Amino acid sequence: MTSTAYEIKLDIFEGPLDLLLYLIKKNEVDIYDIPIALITRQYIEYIDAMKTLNLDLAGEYLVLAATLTHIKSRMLLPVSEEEDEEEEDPREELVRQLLEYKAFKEAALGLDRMKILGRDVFGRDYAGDEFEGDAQTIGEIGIFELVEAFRRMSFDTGQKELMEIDIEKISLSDRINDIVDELEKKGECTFTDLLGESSNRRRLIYTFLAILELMKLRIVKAYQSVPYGTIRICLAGE
Amino acid sequence: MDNLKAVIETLIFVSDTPITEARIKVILQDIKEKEISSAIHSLIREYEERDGGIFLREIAGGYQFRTGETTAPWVQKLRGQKPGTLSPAAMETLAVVAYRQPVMKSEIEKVRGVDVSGSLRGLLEKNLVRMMGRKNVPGRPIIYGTTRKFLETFGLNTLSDLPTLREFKELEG
Amino acid sequence: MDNLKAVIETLIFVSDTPITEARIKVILQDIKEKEISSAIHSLIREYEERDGGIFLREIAGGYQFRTGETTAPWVQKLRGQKPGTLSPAAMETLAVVAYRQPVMKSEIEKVRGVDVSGSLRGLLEKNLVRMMGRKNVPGRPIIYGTTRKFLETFGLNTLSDLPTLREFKELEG
Repeated sequence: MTSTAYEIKLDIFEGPLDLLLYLIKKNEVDIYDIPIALITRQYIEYIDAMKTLNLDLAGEYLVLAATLTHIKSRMLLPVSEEEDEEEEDPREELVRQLLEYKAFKEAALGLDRMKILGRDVFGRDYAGDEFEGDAQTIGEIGIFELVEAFRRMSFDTGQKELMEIDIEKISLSDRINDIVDELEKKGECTFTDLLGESSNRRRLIYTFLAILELMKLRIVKAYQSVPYGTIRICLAGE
Repeated sequence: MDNLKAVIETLIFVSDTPITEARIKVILQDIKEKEISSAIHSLIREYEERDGGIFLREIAGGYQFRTGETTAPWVQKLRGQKPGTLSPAAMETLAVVAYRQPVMKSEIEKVRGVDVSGSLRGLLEKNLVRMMGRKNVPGRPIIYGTTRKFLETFGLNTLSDLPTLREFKELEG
Repeated sequence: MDNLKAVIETLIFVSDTPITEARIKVILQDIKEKEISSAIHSLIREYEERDGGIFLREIAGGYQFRTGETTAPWVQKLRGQKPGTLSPAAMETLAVVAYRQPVMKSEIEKVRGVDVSGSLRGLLEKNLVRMMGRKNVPGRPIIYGTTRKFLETFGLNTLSDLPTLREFKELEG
Protein backbone atom coordinates (compact mmCIF):
# COMPACT_ATOMS: atom_id res chain seq x y z
CA MET A 1 0.00 0.00 0.00
CA THR A 2 1.63 3.19 -1.12
CA SER A 3 -1.19 5.66 -1.61
CA THR A 4 -2.87 6.96 1.50
CA ALA A 5 -5.81 8.25 -0.49
CA TYR A 6 -6.36 4.78 -1.85
CA GLU A 7 -6.20 3.21 1.58
CA ILE A 8 -8.89 5.48 2.88
CA LYS A 9 -11.11 4.65 -0.05
CA LEU A 10 -10.46 0.94 0.24
CA ASP A 11 -11.08 0.93 3.95
CA ILE A 12 -14.78 1.00 3.18
CA PHE A 13 -14.57 -2.45 1.57
CA GLU A 14 -12.96 -5.64 2.81
CA GLY A 15 -12.45 -6.91 -0.75
CA PRO A 16 -14.10 -7.32 -4.14
CA LEU A 17 -16.99 -9.39 -2.77
CA ASP A 18 -17.72 -6.70 -0.21
CA LEU A 19 -17.81 -4.07 -2.97
CA LEU A 20 -20.16 -6.24 -4.99
CA LEU A 21 -22.46 -6.72 -2.01
CA TYR A 22 -22.47 -2.98 -1.49
CA LEU A 23 -23.52 -2.37 -5.12
CA ILE A 24 -26.31 -4.94 -4.86
CA LYS A 25 -27.60 -3.29 -1.72
CA LYS A 26 -27.25 0.23 -3.12
CA ASN A 27 -29.24 -0.64 -6.22
CA GLU A 28 -31.82 -2.51 -4.14
CA VAL A 29 -31.68 -5.56 -6.40
CA ASP A 30 -32.30 -9.20 -5.60
CA ILE A 31 -29.10 -11.11 -4.84
CA TYR A 32 -30.62 -14.23 -6.47
CA ASP A 33 -31.39 -12.29 -9.67
CA ILE A 34 -28.55 -9.83 -10.13
CA PRO A 35 -28.97 -7.48 -13.11
CA ILE A 36 -25.49 -8.39 -14.27
CA ALA A 37 -25.04 -5.67 -16.93
CA LEU A 38 -25.86 -2.87 -14.52
CA ILE A 39 -23.81 -4.22 -11.63
CA THR A 40 -20.83 -5.03 -13.86
CA ARG A 41 -20.84 -1.50 -15.27
CA GLN A 42 -20.93 0.07 -11.80
CA TYR A 43 -18.31 -2.33 -10.47
CA ILE A 44 -15.91 -1.50 -13.29
CA GLU A 45 -16.55 2.22 -12.88
CA TYR A 46 -15.67 1.85 -9.25
CA ILE A 47 -12.44 -0.06 -9.73
CA ASP A 48 -11.44 2.29 -12.58
CA ALA A 49 -11.64 5.09 -10.07
CA MET A 50 -9.62 3.06 -7.61
CA LYS A 51 -7.08 2.07 -10.26
CA THR A 52 -6.15 5.68 -10.89
CA LEU A 53 -5.13 5.86 -7.26
CA ASN A 54 -3.25 2.58 -6.93
CA LEU A 55 -2.59 -0.29 -9.26
CA ASP A 56 -1.12 -2.66 -6.71
CA LEU A 57 -4.05 -3.70 -4.62
CA ALA A 58 -6.52 -3.82 -7.46
CA GLY A 59 -5.42 -7.36 -8.39
CA GLU A 60 -8.16 -9.20 -6.52
CA TYR A 61 -10.68 -6.63 -7.66
CA LEU A 62 -9.62 -7.15 -11.28
CA VAL A 63 -10.17 -10.89 -11.09
CA LEU A 64 -13.78 -10.33 -10.09
CA ALA A 65 -14.17 -7.71 -12.82
CA ALA A 66 -13.11 -10.35 -15.34
CA THR A 67 -15.54 -12.86 -13.83
CA LEU A 68 -18.39 -10.37 -14.03
CA THR A 69 -17.60 -9.53 -17.64
CA HIS A 70 -17.50 -13.21 -18.49
CA ILE A 71 -20.86 -13.84 -16.84
CA LYS A 72 -22.32 -10.85 -18.69
CA SER A 73 -21.20 -12.25 -22.04
CA ARG A 74 -22.65 -15.67 -21.22
CA MET A 75 -25.95 -14.07 -20.26
CA LEU A 76 -26.12 -12.50 -23.72
CA LEU A 77 -25.91 -15.87 -25.48
CA PRO A 78 -29.29 -17.14 -26.65
CA VAL A 79 -30.59 -19.92 -24.43
CA SER A 80 -31.02 -23.11 -26.38
CA GLU A 81 -34.72 -23.96 -26.71
CA GLU A 82 -34.61 -27.66 -25.89
CA GLU A 83 -32.48 -27.67 -22.76
CA ASP A 84 -34.09 -24.56 -21.39
CA GLU A 85 -34.65 -25.77 -17.85
CA GLU A 86 -31.49 -27.80 -17.55
CA GLU A 87 -29.29 -24.83 -18.43
CA GLU A 88 -27.26 -23.55 -15.50
CA ASP A 89 -27.56 -19.87 -14.71
CA PRO A 90 -24.11 -18.31 -15.35
CA ARG A 91 -24.58 -16.26 -12.18
CA GLU A 92 -25.08 -19.27 -9.95
CA GLU A 93 -21.51 -19.75 -8.76
CA LEU A 94 -21.11 -16.03 -8.06
CA VAL A 95 -24.36 -15.88 -6.11
CA ARG A 96 -23.20 -18.83 -4.05
CA GLN A 97 -19.91 -17.12 -3.32
CA LEU A 98 -21.65 -13.87 -2.42
CA LEU A 99 -24.10 -15.52 -0.06
CA GLU A 100 -21.31 -17.40 1.62
CA TYR A 101 -19.26 -14.24 2.04
CA LYS A 102 -22.32 -12.35 3.28
CA ALA A 103 -22.94 -15.01 5.92
CA PHE A 104 -19.38 -14.72 7.24
CA LYS A 105 -19.43 -10.95 7.08
CA GLU A 106 -22.51 -11.02 9.29
CA ALA A 107 -20.89 -13.59 11.53
CA ALA A 108 -17.92 -11.22 11.91
CA LEU A 109 -20.27 -8.43 12.94
CA GLY A 110 -21.92 -10.89 15.31
CA LEU A 111 -18.55 -11.64 16.92
CA ASP A 112 -17.91 -7.93 17.26
CA ARG A 113 -21.22 -7.52 19.11
CA MET A 114 -20.28 -10.10 21.71
CA LYS A 115 -19.11 -9.12 25.17
CA ILE A 116 -15.42 -9.00 24.43
CA LEU A 117 -12.97 -9.40 27.30
CA GLY A 118 -10.94 -6.24 27.74
CA ARG A 119 -13.50 -4.12 25.91
CA ASP A 120 -16.93 -4.82 27.41
CA VAL A 121 -16.14 -7.02 30.35
CA PHE A 122 -13.04 -7.41 32.48
CA GLY A 123 -11.36 -9.99 34.60
CA ARG A 124 -8.96 -9.48 37.45
CA ASP A 125 -5.53 -8.16 36.58
CA TYR A 126 -2.89 -10.56 37.77
CA ALA A 127 0.44 -9.42 39.06
CA GLY A 128 3.06 -11.45 37.23
CA ASP A 129 4.85 -13.18 40.08
CA GLU A 130 1.74 -14.04 42.03
CA PHE A 131 1.73 -17.64 40.89
CA GLU A 132 4.75 -19.78 40.34
CA GLY A 133 4.01 -22.83 38.31
CA ASP A 134 4.88 -26.42 38.92
CA ALA A 135 8.23 -27.22 37.33
CA GLN A 136 7.20 -30.70 36.30
CA THR A 137 4.03 -30.00 34.39
CA ILE A 138 3.53 -27.71 31.49
CA GLY A 139 0.33 -26.43 29.98
CA GLU A 140 -0.41 -26.64 26.30
CA ILE A 141 1.70 -24.16 24.37
CA GLY A 142 0.85 -22.83 20.96
CA ILE A 143 3.16 -24.01 18.21
CA PHE A 144 3.24 -20.46 16.92
CA GLU A 145 5.26 -19.38 19.97
CA LEU A 146 7.88 -21.98 19.19
CA VAL A 147 8.20 -21.01 15.54
CA GLU A 148 8.19 -17.34 16.50
CA ALA A 149 11.07 -18.03 18.89
CA PHE A 150 13.01 -19.72 16.11
CA ARG A 151 12.30 -16.99 13.63
CA ARG A 152 13.25 -14.28 16.14
CA MET A 153 16.68 -15.87 16.52
CA SER A 154 17.28 -16.30 12.85
CA PHE A 155 16.70 -12.60 12.37
CA ASP A 156 18.77 -11.64 15.39
CA THR A 157 21.79 -13.64 14.38
CA GLY A 158 21.28 -13.18 10.67
CA GLN A 159 22.33 -16.77 10.09
CA LYS A 160 21.24 -17.83 6.71
CA GLU A 161 21.54 -21.54 7.40
CA LEU A 162 18.82 -21.29 10.01
CA MET A 163 16.33 -20.34 7.37
CA GLU A 164 16.90 -23.49 5.40
CA ILE A 165 14.96 -25.86 7.61
CA ASP A 166 12.59 -27.81 5.47
CA ILE A 167 10.15 -30.62 5.76
CA GLU A 168 12.71 -33.26 4.66
CA LYS A 169 15.04 -32.48 7.55
CA ILE A 170 12.18 -32.54 10.01
CA SER A 171 10.84 -35.84 8.67
CA LEU A 172 14.27 -37.37 9.21
CA SER A 173 14.27 -36.09 12.80
CA ASP A 174 10.88 -37.73 13.21
CA ARG A 175 12.26 -41.11 12.22
CA ILE A 176 15.32 -40.63 14.42
CA ASN A 177 13.07 -39.86 17.38
CA ASP A 178 10.78 -42.81 16.70
CA ILE A 179 13.72 -45.21 16.42
CA VAL A 180 15.26 -43.98 19.69
CA ASP A 181 11.82 -44.35 21.32
CA GLU A 182 11.52 -47.89 20.05
CA LEU A 183 15.03 -48.85 21.14
CA GLU A 184 14.54 -47.33 24.58
CA LYS A 185 11.45 -49.45 24.94
CA LYS A 186 12.67 -52.74 23.50
CA GLY A 187 16.43 -52.53 23.96
CA GLU A 188 17.16 -54.11 20.61
CA CYS A 189 15.44 -54.25 17.25
CA THR A 190 16.06 -55.66 13.81
CA PHE A 191 16.19 -53.45 10.79
CA THR A 192 12.96 -55.06 9.59
CA ASP A 193 11.25 -54.29 12.93
CA LEU A 194 12.08 -50.65 12.53
CA LEU A 195 10.71 -50.55 9.01
CA GLY A 196 7.33 -51.60 10.26
CA GLU A 197 4.71 -53.62 8.44
CA SER A 198 3.22 -51.04 6.12
CA SER A 199 6.50 -49.75 4.83
CA ASN A 200 6.49 -47.59 1.77
CA ARG A 201 9.49 -46.35 -0.18
CA ARG A 202 9.60 -43.04 1.59
CA ARG A 203 9.51 -44.62 5.01
CA LEU A 204 12.22 -47.08 4.01
CA ILE A 205 14.53 -44.29 2.86
CA TYR A 206 13.95 -42.21 6.00
CA THR A 207 14.44 -45.21 8.27
CA PHE A 208 17.66 -46.08 6.51
CA LEU A 209 18.94 -42.48 6.64
CA ALA A 210 17.91 -42.19 10.29
CA ILE A 211 19.84 -45.33 11.24
CA LEU A 212 22.90 -44.11 9.31
CA GLU A 213 22.69 -40.78 11.10
CA LEU A 214 22.28 -42.46 14.48
CA MET A 215 25.25 -44.73 13.75
CA LYS A 216 27.34 -41.78 12.66
CA LEU A 217 26.48 -40.03 15.92
CA ARG A 218 27.27 -43.23 17.80
CA ILE A 219 23.84 -43.28 19.34
CA VAL A 220 23.10 -46.76 18.02
CA LYS A 221 25.17 -49.78 17.14
CA ALA A 222 24.38 -52.24 14.41
CA TYR A 223 25.35 -55.93 14.54
CA GLN A 224 25.30 -58.63 11.94
CA SER A 225 26.36 -62.13 13.02
CA VAL A 226 26.69 -63.61 9.55
CA PRO A 227 27.05 -61.93 6.16
CA TYR A 228 23.59 -61.11 4.74
CA GLY A 229 22.12 -62.12 8.10
CA THR A 230 19.67 -60.17 10.23
CA ILE A 231 20.88 -56.68 11.17
CA ARG A 232 20.36 -56.02 14.87
CA ILE A 233 20.30 -52.48 16.19
CA CYS A 234 20.61 -51.29 19.79
CA LEU A 235 21.41 -48.13 21.70
CA ALA A 236 25.13 -47.55 22.11
CA GLY A 237 24.91 -46.55 25.76
CA GLU A 238 27.66 -44.83 27.68
CA MET B 1 -16.95 -29.46 54.29
CA ASP B 2 -19.23 -26.80 55.71
CA ASN B 3 -17.61 -23.91 53.83
CA LEU B 4 -17.60 -25.63 50.42
CA LYS B 5 -19.05 -22.64 48.62
CA ALA B 6 -16.45 -20.31 50.14
CA VAL B 7 -13.62 -22.66 49.16
CA ILE B 8 -14.86 -22.95 45.58
CA GLU B 9 -15.37 -19.19 45.36
CA THR B 10 -11.78 -18.74 46.51
CA LEU B 11 -10.39 -21.19 43.95
CA ILE B 12 -12.24 -19.49 41.12
CA PHE B 13 -11.13 -16.08 42.35
CA VAL B 14 -7.41 -16.88 42.53
CA SER B 15 -7.22 -18.62 39.14
CA ASP B 16 -5.95 -16.42 36.35
CA THR B 17 -7.79 -18.48 33.74
CA PRO B 18 -11.26 -20.07 33.97
CA ILE B 19 -11.03 -23.04 36.31
CA THR B 20 -12.86 -26.24 35.38
CA GLU B 21 -15.02 -28.40 37.65
CA ALA B 22 -12.57 -31.23 37.03
CA ARG B 23 -9.71 -29.12 38.34
CA ILE B 24 -11.69 -28.15 41.44
CA LYS B 25 -12.54 -31.81 41.96
CA VAL B 26 -8.81 -32.73 41.94
CA ILE B 27 -8.15 -30.18 44.68
CA LEU B 28 -11.19 -31.04 46.80
CA GLN B 29 -10.63 -34.80 46.61
CA ASP B 30 -13.30 -35.96 49.04
CA ILE B 31 -16.14 -33.88 47.70
CA LYS B 32 -18.59 -35.38 45.22
CA GLU B 33 -18.77 -33.89 41.73
CA LYS B 34 -22.46 -33.28 42.17
CA GLU B 35 -21.87 -31.23 45.30
CA ILE B 36 -19.22 -29.13 43.56
CA SER B 37 -21.45 -28.52 40.59
CA SER B 38 -24.40 -27.52 42.72
CA ALA B 39 -22.26 -25.17 44.84
CA ILE B 40 -20.96 -23.45 41.70
CA HIS B 41 -24.43 -22.97 40.30
CA SER B 42 -25.67 -21.64 43.58
CA LEU B 43 -22.80 -19.09 43.50
CA ILE B 44 -23.64 -18.08 39.92
CA ARG B 45 -27.26 -17.43 40.95
CA GLU B 46 -26.18 -15.51 44.03
CA TYR B 47 -24.07 -13.06 42.04
CA GLU B 48 -26.80 -12.78 39.42
CA GLU B 49 -29.42 -11.88 42.02
CA ARG B 50 -27.12 -9.52 43.83
CA ASP B 51 -26.61 -7.66 40.50
CA GLY B 52 -23.46 -5.84 41.59
CA GLY B 53 -20.22 -5.19 39.73
CA ILE B 54 -18.96 -8.78 39.51
CA PHE B 55 -20.55 -11.90 38.11
CA LEU B 56 -19.54 -15.54 38.03
CA ARG B 57 -19.53 -16.71 34.41
CA GLU B 58 -19.10 -20.00 32.60
CA ILE B 59 -16.21 -19.48 30.17
CA ALA B 60 -14.21 -21.87 27.96
CA GLY B 61 -15.41 -24.90 29.89
CA GLY B 62 -14.57 -23.37 33.26
CA TYR B 63 -15.66 -20.65 35.66
CA GLN B 64 -14.36 -17.13 36.09
CA PHE B 65 -15.33 -13.90 37.82
CA ARG B 66 -15.98 -11.09 35.36
CA THR B 67 -17.35 -7.59 35.52
CA GLY B 68 -20.80 -6.81 34.15
CA GLU B 69 -21.14 -4.82 30.94
CA THR B 70 -22.69 -1.64 32.31
CA THR B 71 -19.56 -0.57 34.17
CA ALA B 72 -17.15 -0.91 31.21
CA PRO B 73 -16.73 2.86 30.55
CA TRP B 74 -15.31 3.41 34.05
CA VAL B 75 -12.86 0.56 33.72
CA GLN B 76 -11.64 2.07 30.47
CA LYS B 77 -11.26 5.39 32.25
CA LEU B 78 -9.28 3.70 35.03
CA ARG B 79 -6.97 1.99 32.56
CA GLY B 80 -6.62 5.16 30.56
CA GLN B 81 -6.51 3.31 27.28
CA LYS B 82 -8.82 2.49 24.47
CA PRO B 83 -9.46 -1.23 24.20
CA GLY B 84 -7.53 -2.89 21.41
CA THR B 85 -10.08 -4.00 18.87
CA LEU B 86 -9.78 -6.19 15.82
CA SER B 87 -10.07 -4.64 12.38
CA PRO B 88 -13.07 -5.69 10.26
CA ALA B 89 -10.67 -7.69 8.05
CA ALA B 90 -9.26 -9.55 11.08
CA MET B 91 -12.78 -10.12 12.40
CA GLU B 92 -13.89 -11.62 9.06
CA THR B 93 -10.88 -13.94 8.95
CA LEU B 94 -11.53 -14.92 12.56
CA ALA B 95 -15.18 -15.64 11.76
CA VAL B 96 -14.21 -17.98 8.90
CA VAL B 97 -11.67 -19.78 11.11
CA ALA B 98 -14.16 -20.05 13.98
CA TYR B 99 -17.02 -21.50 11.91
CA ARG B 100 -15.00 -23.51 9.40
CA GLN B 101 -12.26 -25.00 11.56
CA PRO B 102 -10.08 -26.89 10.88
CA VAL B 103 -9.54 -24.68 7.86
CA MET B 104 -6.73 -24.03 5.38
CA LYS B 105 -5.53 -20.55 4.50
CA SER B 106 -6.63 -21.08 0.90
CA GLU B 107 -10.19 -21.82 2.05
CA ILE B 108 -10.35 -18.61 4.07
CA GLU B 109 -9.11 -16.71 1.03
CA LYS B 110 -11.72 -18.30 -1.18
CA VAL B 111 -14.50 -17.18 1.15
CA ARG B 112 -13.18 -13.66 1.71
CA GLY B 113 -11.95 -13.11 -1.84
CA VAL B 114 -8.73 -11.50 -0.64
CA ASP B 115 -5.26 -12.48 0.58
CA VAL B 116 -5.52 -13.15 4.32
CA SER B 117 -1.80 -13.45 5.24
CA GLY B 118 -1.76 -10.24 7.25
CA SER B 119 -4.93 -10.79 9.23
CA LEU B 120 -4.10 -14.46 9.86
CA ARG B 121 -0.68 -13.55 11.17
CA GLY B 122 -2.19 -10.91 13.44
CA LEU B 123 -4.66 -13.44 14.85
CA LEU B 124 -1.86 -15.96 15.44
CA GLU B 125 0.16 -13.33 17.29
CA LYS B 126 -2.85 -12.41 19.42
CA ASN B 127 -3.21 -16.12 20.14
CA LEU B 128 -6.84 -16.15 19.01
CA VAL B 129 -6.00 -18.58 16.20
CA ARG B 130 -3.52 -21.45 16.20
CA MET B 131 -1.98 -23.87 13.79
CA MET B 132 -3.73 -27.19 14.44
CA GLY B 133 -1.62 -29.42 12.24
CA ARG B 134 -1.57 -30.35 8.60
CA LYS B 135 -4.22 -31.57 6.23
CA ASN B 136 -3.53 -34.94 4.71
CA VAL B 137 -3.68 -33.78 1.10
CA PRO B 138 -0.81 -33.17 -1.35
CA GLY B 139 1.42 -30.39 -0.09
CA ARG B 140 0.17 -31.08 3.45
CA PRO B 141 -1.06 -27.51 4.04
CA ILE B 142 -1.32 -26.14 7.58
CA ILE B 143 -4.80 -26.08 9.07
CA TYR B 144 -5.99 -23.41 11.47
CA GLY B 145 -8.44 -23.33 14.33
CA THR B 146 -9.36 -21.11 17.25
CA THR B 147 -7.70 -21.21 20.66
CA ARG B 148 -8.88 -21.38 24.27
CA LYS B 149 -8.10 -17.67 24.42
CA PHE B 150 -10.60 -17.12 21.63
CA LEU B 151 -13.32 -18.64 23.84
CA GLU B 152 -12.15 -16.59 26.81
CA THR B 153 -12.03 -13.37 24.81
CA PHE B 154 -15.49 -13.78 23.37
CA GLY B 155 -16.98 -15.14 26.59
CA LEU B 156 -17.94 -18.48 25.07
CA ASN B 157 -18.17 -21.72 26.97
CA THR B 158 -17.67 -23.97 23.93
CA LEU B 159 -17.56 -23.45 20.17
CA SER B 160 -21.14 -24.62 19.94
CA ASP B 161 -22.14 -21.44 21.76
CA LEU B 162 -21.27 -19.48 18.63
CA PRO B 163 -24.38 -18.00 17.03
CA THR B 164 -25.48 -20.01 13.99
CA LEU B 165 -24.62 -18.88 10.49
CA ARG B 166 -28.17 -17.99 9.50
CA GLU B 167 -27.90 -16.83 5.89
CA PHE B 168 -25.58 -19.59 4.89
CA LYS B 169 -27.94 -22.27 6.16
CA GLU B 170 -30.67 -20.90 3.91
CA LEU B 171 -28.42 -21.41 0.92
CA GLU B 172 -27.57 -24.97 1.76
CA GLY B 173 -31.18 -25.87 2.42
CA MET C 1 -25.39 7.42 39.83
CA ASP C 2 -27.72 4.65 40.82
CA ASN C 3 -25.19 1.83 40.34
CA LEU C 4 -22.40 3.57 42.26
CA LYS C 5 -21.67 0.52 44.39
CA ALA C 6 -21.42 -1.72 41.32
CA VAL C 7 -19.06 0.74 39.60
CA ILE C 8 -16.81 0.98 42.66
CA GLU C 9 -16.84 -2.78 43.09
CA THR C 10 -15.78 -3.13 39.46
CA LEU C 11 -12.94 -0.62 39.81
CA ILE C 12 -11.59 -2.39 42.88
CA PHE C 13 -11.96 -5.79 41.20
CA VAL C 14 -10.05 -4.93 38.03
CA SER C 15 -7.15 -3.17 39.77
CA ASP C 16 -4.02 -5.23 40.18
CA THR C 17 -2.97 -3.20 43.23
CA PRO C 18 -5.11 -1.75 46.04
CA ILE C 19 -7.00 1.25 44.66
CA THR C 20 -7.31 4.40 46.80
CA GLU C 21 -10.42 6.50 47.40
CA ALA C 22 -8.60 9.42 45.79
CA ARG C 23 -8.08 7.41 42.61
CA ILE C 24 -11.73 6.38 42.53
CA LYS C 25 -12.72 10.00 43.05
CA VAL C 26 -10.64 11.04 39.98
CA ILE C 27 -12.52 8.54 37.83
CA LEU C 28 -16.00 9.30 39.20
CA GLN C 29 -15.61 13.07 38.96
CA ASP C 30 -19.15 14.11 39.82
CA ILE C 31 -19.55 11.91 42.87
CA LYS C 32 -18.87 13.33 46.31
CA GLU C 33 -16.04 11.85 48.38
CA LYS C 34 -18.47 11.10 51.16
CA GLU C 35 -20.70 9.06 48.85
CA ILE C 36 -17.70 7.08 47.57
CA SER C 37 -16.48 6.40 51.08
CA SER C 38 -19.89 5.27 52.29
CA ALA C 39 -20.38 2.99 49.24
CA ILE C 40 -17.01 1.34 49.89
CA HIS C 41 -17.82 0.74 53.54
CA SER C 42 -21.20 -0.64 52.67
CA LEU C 43 -19.46 -3.09 50.29
CA ILE C 44 -16.96 -4.09 52.97
CA ARG C 45 -19.83 -4.85 55.36
CA GLU C 46 -21.73 -6.74 52.68
CA TYR C 47 -18.83 -9.11 51.99
CA GLU C 48 -18.18 -9.44 55.73
CA GLU C 49 -21.76 -10.44 56.45
CA ARG C 50 -21.93 -12.76 53.47
CA ASP C 51 -18.86 -14.57 54.87
CA GLY C 52 -17.96 -16.32 51.59
CA GLY C 53 -14.58 -16.85 49.95
CA ILE C 54 -13.83 -13.24 49.04
CA PHE C 55 -13.60 -10.15 51.22
CA LEU C 56 -13.09 -6.48 50.51
CA ARG C 57 -10.11 -5.32 52.60
CA GLU C 58 -8.36 -2.05 53.28
CA ILE C 59 -4.75 -2.57 52.24
CA ALA C 60 -1.85 -0.11 52.03
CA GLY C 61 -4.14 2.89 52.02
CA GLY C 62 -6.37 1.44 49.32
CA TYR C 63 -8.98 -1.27 48.79
CA GLN C 64 -8.59 -4.74 47.34
CA PHE C 65 -10.49 -7.99 47.11
CA ARG C 66 -8.76 -10.75 49.03
CA THR C 67 -9.57 -14.32 49.83
CA GLY C 68 -10.41 -15.21 53.43
CA GLU C 69 -7.93 -16.97 55.71
CA THR C 70 -9.83 -20.22 56.20
CA THR C 71 -9.58 -21.21 52.55
CA ALA C 72 -5.82 -20.62 52.27
CA PRO C 73 -4.78 -24.32 52.29
CA TRP C 74 -6.79 -24.96 49.11
CA VAL C 75 -5.25 -21.97 47.39
CA GLN C 76 -1.82 -23.41 48.20
CA LYS C 77 -2.87 -26.71 46.72
CA LEU C 78 -4.15 -25.04 43.56
CA ARG C 79 -0.96 -23.05 43.09
CA GLY C 80 1.23 -26.07 43.56
CA GLN C 81 -0.57 -27.79 40.71
CA LYS C 82 -0.56 -24.92 38.31
CA PRO C 83 1.14 -25.84 35.04
CA GLY C 84 4.30 -23.92 34.42
CA THR C 85 5.22 -22.04 31.30
CA LEU C 86 8.46 -21.66 29.39
CA SER C 87 10.59 -18.55 29.52
CA PRO C 88 11.48 -16.91 26.20
CA ALA C 89 15.04 -18.20 26.63
CA ALA C 90 13.83 -21.77 27.18
CA MET C 91 11.47 -21.41 24.22
CA GLU C 92 14.34 -20.35 21.96
CA THR C 93 16.55 -23.23 23.07
CA LEU C 94 13.66 -25.62 22.57
CA ALA C 95 13.05 -24.21 19.10
CA VAL C 96 16.66 -24.84 18.10
CA VAL C 97 16.52 -28.40 19.44
CA ALA C 98 13.20 -29.04 17.68
CA TYR C 99 14.31 -27.79 14.29
CA ARG C 100 17.96 -28.81 14.45
CA GLN C 101 17.89 -32.20 16.14
CA PRO C 102 19.90 -34.26 16.71
CA VAL C 103 21.94 -31.35 17.97
CA MET C 104 24.91 -30.68 20.29
CA LYS C 105 24.88 -28.06 23.02
CA SER C 106 27.68 -26.15 21.26
CA GLU C 107 25.53 -25.91 18.12
CA ILE C 108 22.60 -24.51 20.09
CA GLU C 109 24.93 -21.98 21.66
CA LYS C 110 26.27 -20.99 18.27
CA VAL C 111 22.75 -20.21 17.10
CA ARG C 112 21.57 -18.50 20.26
CA GLY C 113 24.81 -16.70 20.95
CA VAL C 114 24.59 -17.36 24.70
CA ASP C 115 25.32 -20.13 27.18
CA VAL C 116 22.34 -22.48 27.15
CA SER C 117 23.23 -24.75 30.13
CA GLY C 118 20.42 -23.38 32.28
CA SER C 119 17.62 -23.52 29.76
CA LEU C 120 18.76 -26.92 28.50
CA ARG C 121 18.72 -28.33 32.04
CA GLY C 122 15.24 -26.92 32.54
CA LEU C 123 14.01 -28.52 29.33
CA LEU C 124 15.54 -31.86 30.35
CA GLU C 125 13.83 -31.64 33.75
CA LYS C 126 10.51 -30.87 32.12
CA ASN C 127 11.09 -33.84 29.86
CA LEU C 128 10.66 -31.80 26.68
CA VAL C 129 14.22 -32.54 25.57
CA ARG C 130 16.27 -35.69 26.05
CA MET C 131 19.83 -36.85 25.62
CA MET C 132 19.94 -39.12 22.61
CA GLY C 133 23.54 -40.24 22.90
CA ARG C 134 27.07 -39.00 22.37
CA LYS C 135 28.75 -37.83 19.21
CA ASN C 136 31.93 -39.62 18.27
CA VAL C 137 34.20 -36.59 18.17
CA PRO C 138 36.81 -35.50 20.75
CA GLY C 139 35.14 -34.85 24.07
CA ARG C 140 32.21 -37.08 23.00
CA PRO C 141 29.59 -34.32 23.37
CA ILE C 142 26.00 -35.19 24.22
CA ILE C 143 23.42 -35.00 21.46
CA TYR C 144 19.94 -33.68 22.21
CA GLY C 145 16.54 -34.23 20.66
CA THR C 146 12.90 -33.67 21.56
CA THR C 147 10.64 -36.11 23.37
CA ARG C 148 7.16 -37.51 22.91
CA LYS C 149 6.03 -35.11 25.61
CA PHE C 150 7.29 -32.27 23.46
CA LEU C 151 4.88 -33.33 20.72
CA GLU C 152 2.04 -33.62 23.23
CA THR C 153 2.75 -30.23 24.77
CA PHE C 154 2.61 -28.49 21.42
CA GLY C 155 -0.28 -30.52 20.12
CA LEU C 156 1.73 -32.04 17.30
CA ASN C 157 1.25 -35.45 15.81
CA THR C 158 4.76 -35.77 14.43
CA LEU C 159 7.71 -33.45 14.02
CA SER C 160 6.83 -32.97 10.38
CA ASP C 161 3.74 -31.10 11.56
CA LEU C 162 6.11 -28.33 12.62
CA PRO C 163 5.64 -25.40 10.30
CA THR C 164 8.62 -24.81 8.04
CA LEU C 165 10.11 -21.36 7.86
CA ARG C 166 8.98 -21.06 4.26
CA GLU C 167 5.37 -21.53 5.34
CA PHE C 168 5.88 -19.08 8.09
CA LYS C 169 7.18 -16.48 5.70
CA GLU C 170 4.13 -16.94 3.50
CA LEU C 171 2.04 -15.52 6.31
CA GLU C 172 3.90 -12.29 6.06
CA GLY C 173 2.21 -11.91 2.69
